[in-house]
Amino acid sequence: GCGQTGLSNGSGSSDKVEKKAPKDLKIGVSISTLSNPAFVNLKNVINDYAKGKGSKVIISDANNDTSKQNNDVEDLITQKVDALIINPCDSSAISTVVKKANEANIPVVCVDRSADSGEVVSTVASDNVAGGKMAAEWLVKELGANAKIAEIQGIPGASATRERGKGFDSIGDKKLNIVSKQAANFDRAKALTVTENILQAHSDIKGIFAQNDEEAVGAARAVRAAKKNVTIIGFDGALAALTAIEKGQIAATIGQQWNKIGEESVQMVYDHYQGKKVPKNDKVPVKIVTKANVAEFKKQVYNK
Amino acid sequence: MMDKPKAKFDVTKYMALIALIILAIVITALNPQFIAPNNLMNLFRQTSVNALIAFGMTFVILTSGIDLSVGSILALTGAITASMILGGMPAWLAGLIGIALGAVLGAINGLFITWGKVTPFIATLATMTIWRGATYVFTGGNPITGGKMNTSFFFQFIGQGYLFGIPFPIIITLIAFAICYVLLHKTAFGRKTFALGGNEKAAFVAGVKTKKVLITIYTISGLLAALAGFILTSRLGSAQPDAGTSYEMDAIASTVIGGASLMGGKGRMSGTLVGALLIASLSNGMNLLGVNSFYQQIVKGVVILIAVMIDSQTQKNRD
Amino acid sequence: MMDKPKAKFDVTKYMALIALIILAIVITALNPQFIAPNNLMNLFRQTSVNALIAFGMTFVILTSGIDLSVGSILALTGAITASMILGGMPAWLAGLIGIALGAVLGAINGLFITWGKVTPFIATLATMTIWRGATYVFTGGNPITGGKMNTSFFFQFIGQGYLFGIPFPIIITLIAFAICYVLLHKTAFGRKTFALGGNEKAAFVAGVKTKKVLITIYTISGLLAALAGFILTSRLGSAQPDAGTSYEMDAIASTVIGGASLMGGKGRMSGTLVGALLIASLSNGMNLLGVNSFYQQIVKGVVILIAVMIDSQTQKNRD
Amino acid sequence: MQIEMKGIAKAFGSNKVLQGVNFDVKSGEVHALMGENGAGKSTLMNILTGLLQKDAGSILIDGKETSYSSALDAEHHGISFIHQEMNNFPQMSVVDNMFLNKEIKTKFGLMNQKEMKKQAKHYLEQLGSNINVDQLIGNLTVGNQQMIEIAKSLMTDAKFIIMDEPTAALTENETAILFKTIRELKSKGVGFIYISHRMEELWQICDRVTVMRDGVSVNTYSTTEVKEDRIVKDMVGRDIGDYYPARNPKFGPVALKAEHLTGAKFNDISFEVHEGEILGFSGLMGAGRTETMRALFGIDKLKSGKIILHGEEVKLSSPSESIKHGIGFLTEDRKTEGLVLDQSLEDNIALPSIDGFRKGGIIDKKAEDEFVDMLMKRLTVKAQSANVPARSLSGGNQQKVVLAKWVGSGSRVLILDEPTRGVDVGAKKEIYKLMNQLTDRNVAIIMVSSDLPEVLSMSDRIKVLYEGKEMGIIDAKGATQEQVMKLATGGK
Ligand SMILES: Nc1ncnc2c1ncn2[C@@H]1O[C@H](COP(=O)(O)OP(=O)(O)OP(=O)(O)O)[C@@H](O)[C@H]1O
Ligand SMILES: Nc1ncnc2c1ncn2[C@@H]1O[C@H](COP(=O)(O)OP(=O)(O)OP(=O)(O)O)[C@@H](O)[C@H]1O
Ligand SMILES: O[C@@H]1[C@H](O)[C@H](O)CO[C@H]1O
Ligand SMILES: [Mg+2]
Ligand SMILES: [Mg+2]
Repeated sequence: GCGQTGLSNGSGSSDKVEKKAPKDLKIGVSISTLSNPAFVNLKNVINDYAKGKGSKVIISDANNDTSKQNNDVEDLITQKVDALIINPCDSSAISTVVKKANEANIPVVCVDRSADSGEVVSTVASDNVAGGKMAAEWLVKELGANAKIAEIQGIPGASATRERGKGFDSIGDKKLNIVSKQAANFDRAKALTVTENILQAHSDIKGIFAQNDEEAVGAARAVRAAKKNVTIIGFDGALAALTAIEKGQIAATIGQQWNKIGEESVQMVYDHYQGKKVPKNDKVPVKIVTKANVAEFKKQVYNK
Repeated sequence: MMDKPKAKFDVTKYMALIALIILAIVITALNPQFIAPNNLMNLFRQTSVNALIAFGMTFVILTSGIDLSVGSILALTGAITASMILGGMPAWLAGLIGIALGAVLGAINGLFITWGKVTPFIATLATMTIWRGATYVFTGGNPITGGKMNTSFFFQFIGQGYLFGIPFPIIITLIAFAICYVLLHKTAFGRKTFALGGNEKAAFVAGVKTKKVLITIYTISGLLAALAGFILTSRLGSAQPDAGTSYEMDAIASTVIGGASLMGGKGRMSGTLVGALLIASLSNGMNLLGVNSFYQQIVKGVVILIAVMIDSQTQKNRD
Repeated sequence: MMDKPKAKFDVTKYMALIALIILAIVITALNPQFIAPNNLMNLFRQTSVNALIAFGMTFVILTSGIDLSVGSILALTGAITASMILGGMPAWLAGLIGIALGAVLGAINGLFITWGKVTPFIATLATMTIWRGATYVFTGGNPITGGKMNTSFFFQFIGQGYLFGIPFPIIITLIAFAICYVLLHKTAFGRKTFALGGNEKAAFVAGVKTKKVLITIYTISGLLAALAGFILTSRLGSAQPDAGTSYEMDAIASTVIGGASLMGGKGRMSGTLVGALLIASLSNGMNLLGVNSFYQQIVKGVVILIAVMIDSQTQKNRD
Repeated sequence: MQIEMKGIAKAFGSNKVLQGVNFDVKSGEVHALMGENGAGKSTLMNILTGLLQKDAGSILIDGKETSYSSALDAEHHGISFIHQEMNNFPQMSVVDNMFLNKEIKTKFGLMNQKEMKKQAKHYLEQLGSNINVDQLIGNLTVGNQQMIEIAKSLMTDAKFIIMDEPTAALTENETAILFKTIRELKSKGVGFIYISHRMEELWQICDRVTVMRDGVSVNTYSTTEVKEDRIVKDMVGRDIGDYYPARNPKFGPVALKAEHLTGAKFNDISFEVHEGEILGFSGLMGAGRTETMRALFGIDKLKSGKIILHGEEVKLSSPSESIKHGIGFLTEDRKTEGLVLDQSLEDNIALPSIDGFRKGGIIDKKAEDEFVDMLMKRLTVKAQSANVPARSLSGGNQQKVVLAKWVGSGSRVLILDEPTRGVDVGAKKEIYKLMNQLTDRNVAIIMVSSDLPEVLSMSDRIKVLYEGKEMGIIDAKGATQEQVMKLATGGK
C-alpha cells in the first residue's frame, strides 16, 4: 500500500498572525516536573501572570517522563490551545511534538530548556553553560587555582546537567582540581548521602559545586554534620538556598530569575499575537547570589 | 450426556470493557473533544507503547511471573538502535538488531529465572538496574539524537508515519496484538503458558517443557519491550537514557485491570488491550478535562483499585 | 531410635553475612577510609532509613506479600508531620501523629488485601500512587521546611543528634531492630507470621486469625515507613514531596539478600539487617572508590543477582 | 460426656457427600468409623470440628445442640482432630509446629521456648518418642510427623480425640505405642473417634464400629459381636468378588524393564512389567514407591540405573521425554500434580497431547474437541461439559480426567500412583474396569497402591518395598494380606 507520512517539515512561523488580545488566549503549559520547587515556582509565575492578563491557562505535568510530555502536549493540541509554553524534560525528545504544534499552527515558547528542532517562537531560559562557567570562575576566585573541589551532578542526561557540567568543566578542568563527580539526580536526600561519602573519601576538599539548589542544600547538611568547612555553590536561586545563604550554610548560588523567565515566556506569546517581533533566543541572565546580594535577589525574584 | 448447554455469558469477563465504556462516556459528556477522531488517534497512539509492553507482560503474568526490566530493556535497545542509525546503519536493520537484542535480554531474564532459580521479581529487579546502568554507560547519560535519525524516512515513519490515515504505531500495535492473541489463545504454546501458570508442577508432569516455555515467554516480553522502544525513539526523535522508567508498573496495571491474576493461570490478551486503553484514556481524559496532575495520580490509583476489587469480588472461586 | 544428630552448622544461613564481610574487606583494601569509625557511622546512618523500611518489609514478605507503598507512606506522613511542626505543634507530638498515620495507611493496605481480596502487589501499587498523589496535593509540590523545624531541638535531634557519640538514627534503628527481632522470632505473633507464609490454609485450620495477622503486618510496615520518614525529614530538615521514591525496591532487595523468600515462610530479621548493610556498603564503598554512578547501578544489580543465586543454589529443598 | 450426630448431610455442589449420617461417641470409648475411600468419613469429622458447615442434621453435645465455628473453637471445647492429611508447616521446627497458636508465654508476653520444648518433649515421651524438637518438621518421616500430630492432641487435654487414619504411616512398633497411649487415655475417660482402613485394628483397640457407605451410616456394632465379613459387606454393599472385576490377563512381551534404580530415597530397585500386565507396588507410606516412580518418569533425578523400554535402553530425563516414549504417570496427588484445577476438562485432557493438534501452528480446535469428547465418553466422566473447570468435579471424576489425559496421550506404559485415592465406591469400580480394558489393549500398568485389597485383587504380581529397598515380588494369585504386610513392614 502507499502511505502518507504526515512528516511535513514544520512550517510553523507564519508571518501573518491573526491578532488576539491576551484575554482571548488559551495557553497550554507543559512543565517537566512539579516535584521540583523551582518548577512549581515557575508554573506559579506563568499562571499568575497569564491569568492576571485575562488568559485561560491549562497546565500539565510530565513527571520527568519525556514520552508522557509528548502525550501531554498532544492532548493540549487537541484542546485547541492558542499557544504552548513548554518546559521540556529533554531538548531532543520534545522536538517531535513541537513539530506537531507547528503543523497545527500553534505557536510554541520553550522555557528553561530549549527544543533541538521544530519551530519555536522563542526560547526563554537561563544561560546554563554561562552559569556553569560562572560557578567555576567564582570558586577559582574564592578558593584559589587548583583548589580541591567536588561536583555533584544532576539527573544524568538532563540538559541542565549537561549544560551546567559543560560550562563548569570548561573552566574547572583547567583551573580547579575536581576530585569527584557524582550524580545526585537533583535530589536533596541523594545529595546528602553522596556528599557524606565524598567527604569521607576526600576529607580535604575545599569546595562543592552542586548543579541545583536542592543538591546544594543536601550537601550543606552533610558538610555541617561532618563539621567541615567547605564552600558550596548551588544553582537555581531557589528559596531554600537563599535562606541557607543568609545563614551562611551555602556560600553562593547561580541565581536564575524565575520571575523573569516565567513572565517573559508568557509575554512572548502575547507579543507574538500582537504581531510584534520576538527574540528567538531570550537568554535571561543568571547572576551569582551571595550573602552580599541575597536580600536584593530575593526581593527581585520572589518579591519577599 | 456431554451435549450440555455452552457456558453462559459471563459478565465478569467484560468488567474491564464495561469500565472502559463507562469511562469513555463520562469523559465525553464532560468534554466531547474526547471522541473526536483526532483525539482518538492520539489516544490510541499514546496507548501503543504501553500496550506492546503489556502484551508481553500478559504472558509473563500468566505464569505467575513478573518482568520489572521492560523499561530498562526499552531504554537500552532504543539507545543502541539510535546509535547504530547515527553510525550509518540502515534504520530497518538497526531496528531489527535492537529488537533482537531485546529478545536476548529477555531470554537472559528467563535463564536467571529457570536455571538460576531466582524468583522473577528479583531476577528482573536486578536486570532492571543492570540494563539501566548499562544504558547510562552506553549513552554517557546523554540522549542520542540527530543525524540520520532526522533524515531516515523509515525511522521516522515507524513512530510518526501514517498508513491509510492511521498512525503507524497503532498499526504495529494491532499487528502485535493479533500475533500475541493467536499465540496465547490458539496455539499449543499458549495452552502450555496457561497450564504452567495454573499449576507448574502439573504442567511439568504432563510433559510441558516448563523451562523452555518460561524462557520463551521472557524472550517475548523483552522483544516487545524493544519494539516499544523503537517506536518510542522514533516518536521522540531521540533515545533517552531514562526512557521507560517505571513503565513496568503501567504494563502490570493494564494486564491486571484486563482480568489477569498475578497468581498466574488467568488472563486474556484482549483484556490487556482493554486495560491499556483504560489507563491511556484515564490520562488522556483527565488531561482534556484539565485535571491537576497531582489529582490524576490519585484518580489512577483509585481506578486500578476499584477495577481489581470488582474483579476479585465477582470471582467466586478465589483460593 | 529417634536420637537424630542436632541440626549442624548451616553455612547457607550466613551467605549474606559472608558476602558483606567479603565486600567490606575488598572495599577496605582499596580504600582504608571505609573502616574509619567516622565512615562507619556514616554508613550506619545511611543504612537506617532503608533498614527500618526493610524490617517491616520482612514481615510482609514472610507472608508472601509485598508492600510497594512504603515510599509514598514515608513521603505523605513526613509532609504532614513537617507541616504540623510548622503549624506550631510540639515536634514529638507531630512525630507521633505522623507515625500513627503511617500505621493507619498500612492498615488500609491490609484491609484491601484481606477484605478487599486484592493481591498485595496491586493493592500497594494502587495506594503507592494514591498516597504519592496525596503528598503532591498536600505540599503543592513544594518541600516543607523552615520555621520551627529549624529550631526544635527534638526534631533536629531525631535525625541529626548523637547519643553517647552514636548518631541517633542508628540508635532508633537498633531499637526498632530489637523490637522487630523479638516480635518475629520470640512471640506468638511471629510464629503465626511464619506459619501464614508457609501454608496459609494450614494456618487457618490451626485457628490462626489470618486476616488479623495480615492487617497487623501491613500496619507495622506502614508504621516503620512513617518512622523512617520522620528520620529522613529531620535529616534533611525538610519534607520532600518526592521523598522515598523507589525505596521499596531497596527494602525488598535487602530482605531478599538477607535470605527471605518472596514465596513466603522464609526469612530472618538479622538477615534483613545484613542485607540493608550490604546495600548501603555497596553505595558507600563505590562512592568512596569514586566509581562512576552509572557503573554503580550495574554493580548493584549484579550483586543482588549473585547474592540471591548463591542462596537459591545452596537451597536443596526448593519447590 | 457424649457426642451425637444425627442426620448429617453435606453436598459439595452437586456431589452429595453425606446424606444422613448418625453417629455417637461417649467418654472412655473408642468408636471406629469405617468405610471405603470417599465414603465421607473425613467430611463428617470436618463438620463436627467446625471446619465445614453441615447442610442438614444436628450435633448434640450431652444432648445440647451445638456447632463449632472453627477448629480452635472445637479444640477449646475439648475436641481435637488429627487430620488424615498432614496439616503442618515443613519450614518450621517441631516445637513451633506443636505450639502454633497455643504458644506458652512468659510474663512479658514472649514465647517461653524452654517451657514449650520441655512440654513438647514430655508429650512425645508419653508416646515413647524422643524426636529432636528443634529440627524442621519437614525433615521427619511421615510416621514421625504423625506422632507429632498425636502429641499435639494430647497437649490440648482433649476430652475427645478424632484420629483419621493415624496408623497408615506408622511402623508396627509405633502403632503399639500409639495403642498403649490410647488405652491409657481411655482409662482416664477420653473418648476416641477412630478412622482406619485396617480391619484388624477394630478388635485390637475399638469398642464400637459404625460403617459408612456412600455418605450414609449403614450400621453400628459392638466389636465383640461382629465379624469382619459383615463389616466388609456393609462397606461395599456387595460381595468383594463383585467389587473388583475379574482379571484375565494375557501377558505380552516385556514392555518396561527397570534395572537397579537408585535415587534419593530408594536403592537398587529392579522390576519388569509386561504388556497387558498390572504390576502392583505395595508398601507402607513412605516406603519409597512414589519416589521410585517419579524418578523413573523423569520428574526427579535418578542417581543410577537403567530403563529398558520395549527392548531398548532409554534415557528419561524429563516427563516430556517419557511421554514421547509412550509412558504416562498418574500422580498420587491429583490436586497438586495431576490437574490444573482452574482450567477446563478439555485443557487438562488435551495437555500432554497438545502438540499433536497443531495444524500450521494453530490448534485444530475441532479435532481437539472430538478427541476430548471421545475420551470423556470412554472414561464416563460425569460433567456438565468439557468446558467446566476441573475443580468443579468430584474426586472420582477428577481422577478419571487425569486418566483420560494419559489414555489420550497414547501411553503404552501407565504408572498409576494411588489410582483410587479419595475416589468413591462407584467410580472406583469403573476405574478398575478401565484398567482391565487398558491391559486388554496390551497397555502395561504399574499400580502403586496403599489399599491392600486393591493391590491383591487388581495386580497380577505384587512388588513390595520397605524403606526404599525391595522386599520381594509375589504372585498376586492366592497371596494374602498377611503375606504382603509382613514384607511391607520389613519382615522376610
Ligand atoms: N472440599 C471438597 N470439595 C468437593 N468435594 C469434596 C471436598 N472434600 C471432600 N470431597 C469429596 O467428598 C467425598 C468424601 O470425601 P472424604 O474425604 O470425606 O472421604 P473419606 O471417607 O474420608 O475417604 P478416605 O478414606 O479416602 O479418607 C469424596 O468424593 C471427596 O472427593
Ligand atoms: N516432599 C517431601 N519432602 C520431604 N520428604 C518427603 C517428601 N515426599 C516424600 N518424602 C519422604 O520420602 C520417603 C519416600 O516417600 P514416598 O512418597 O516415595 O513413599 P510411598 O511409598 O510412595 O508412600 P506414600 O506415597 O504412600 O506416602 C518418605 O520417607 C517420605 O517421608
Ligand atoms: O533549571 C532547572 C532547575 O535548576 C532544576 O533544579 C533542575 O532542572 C533545571 O532545568
Ligand atoms: Mg478421609
Ligand atoms: Mg506414594
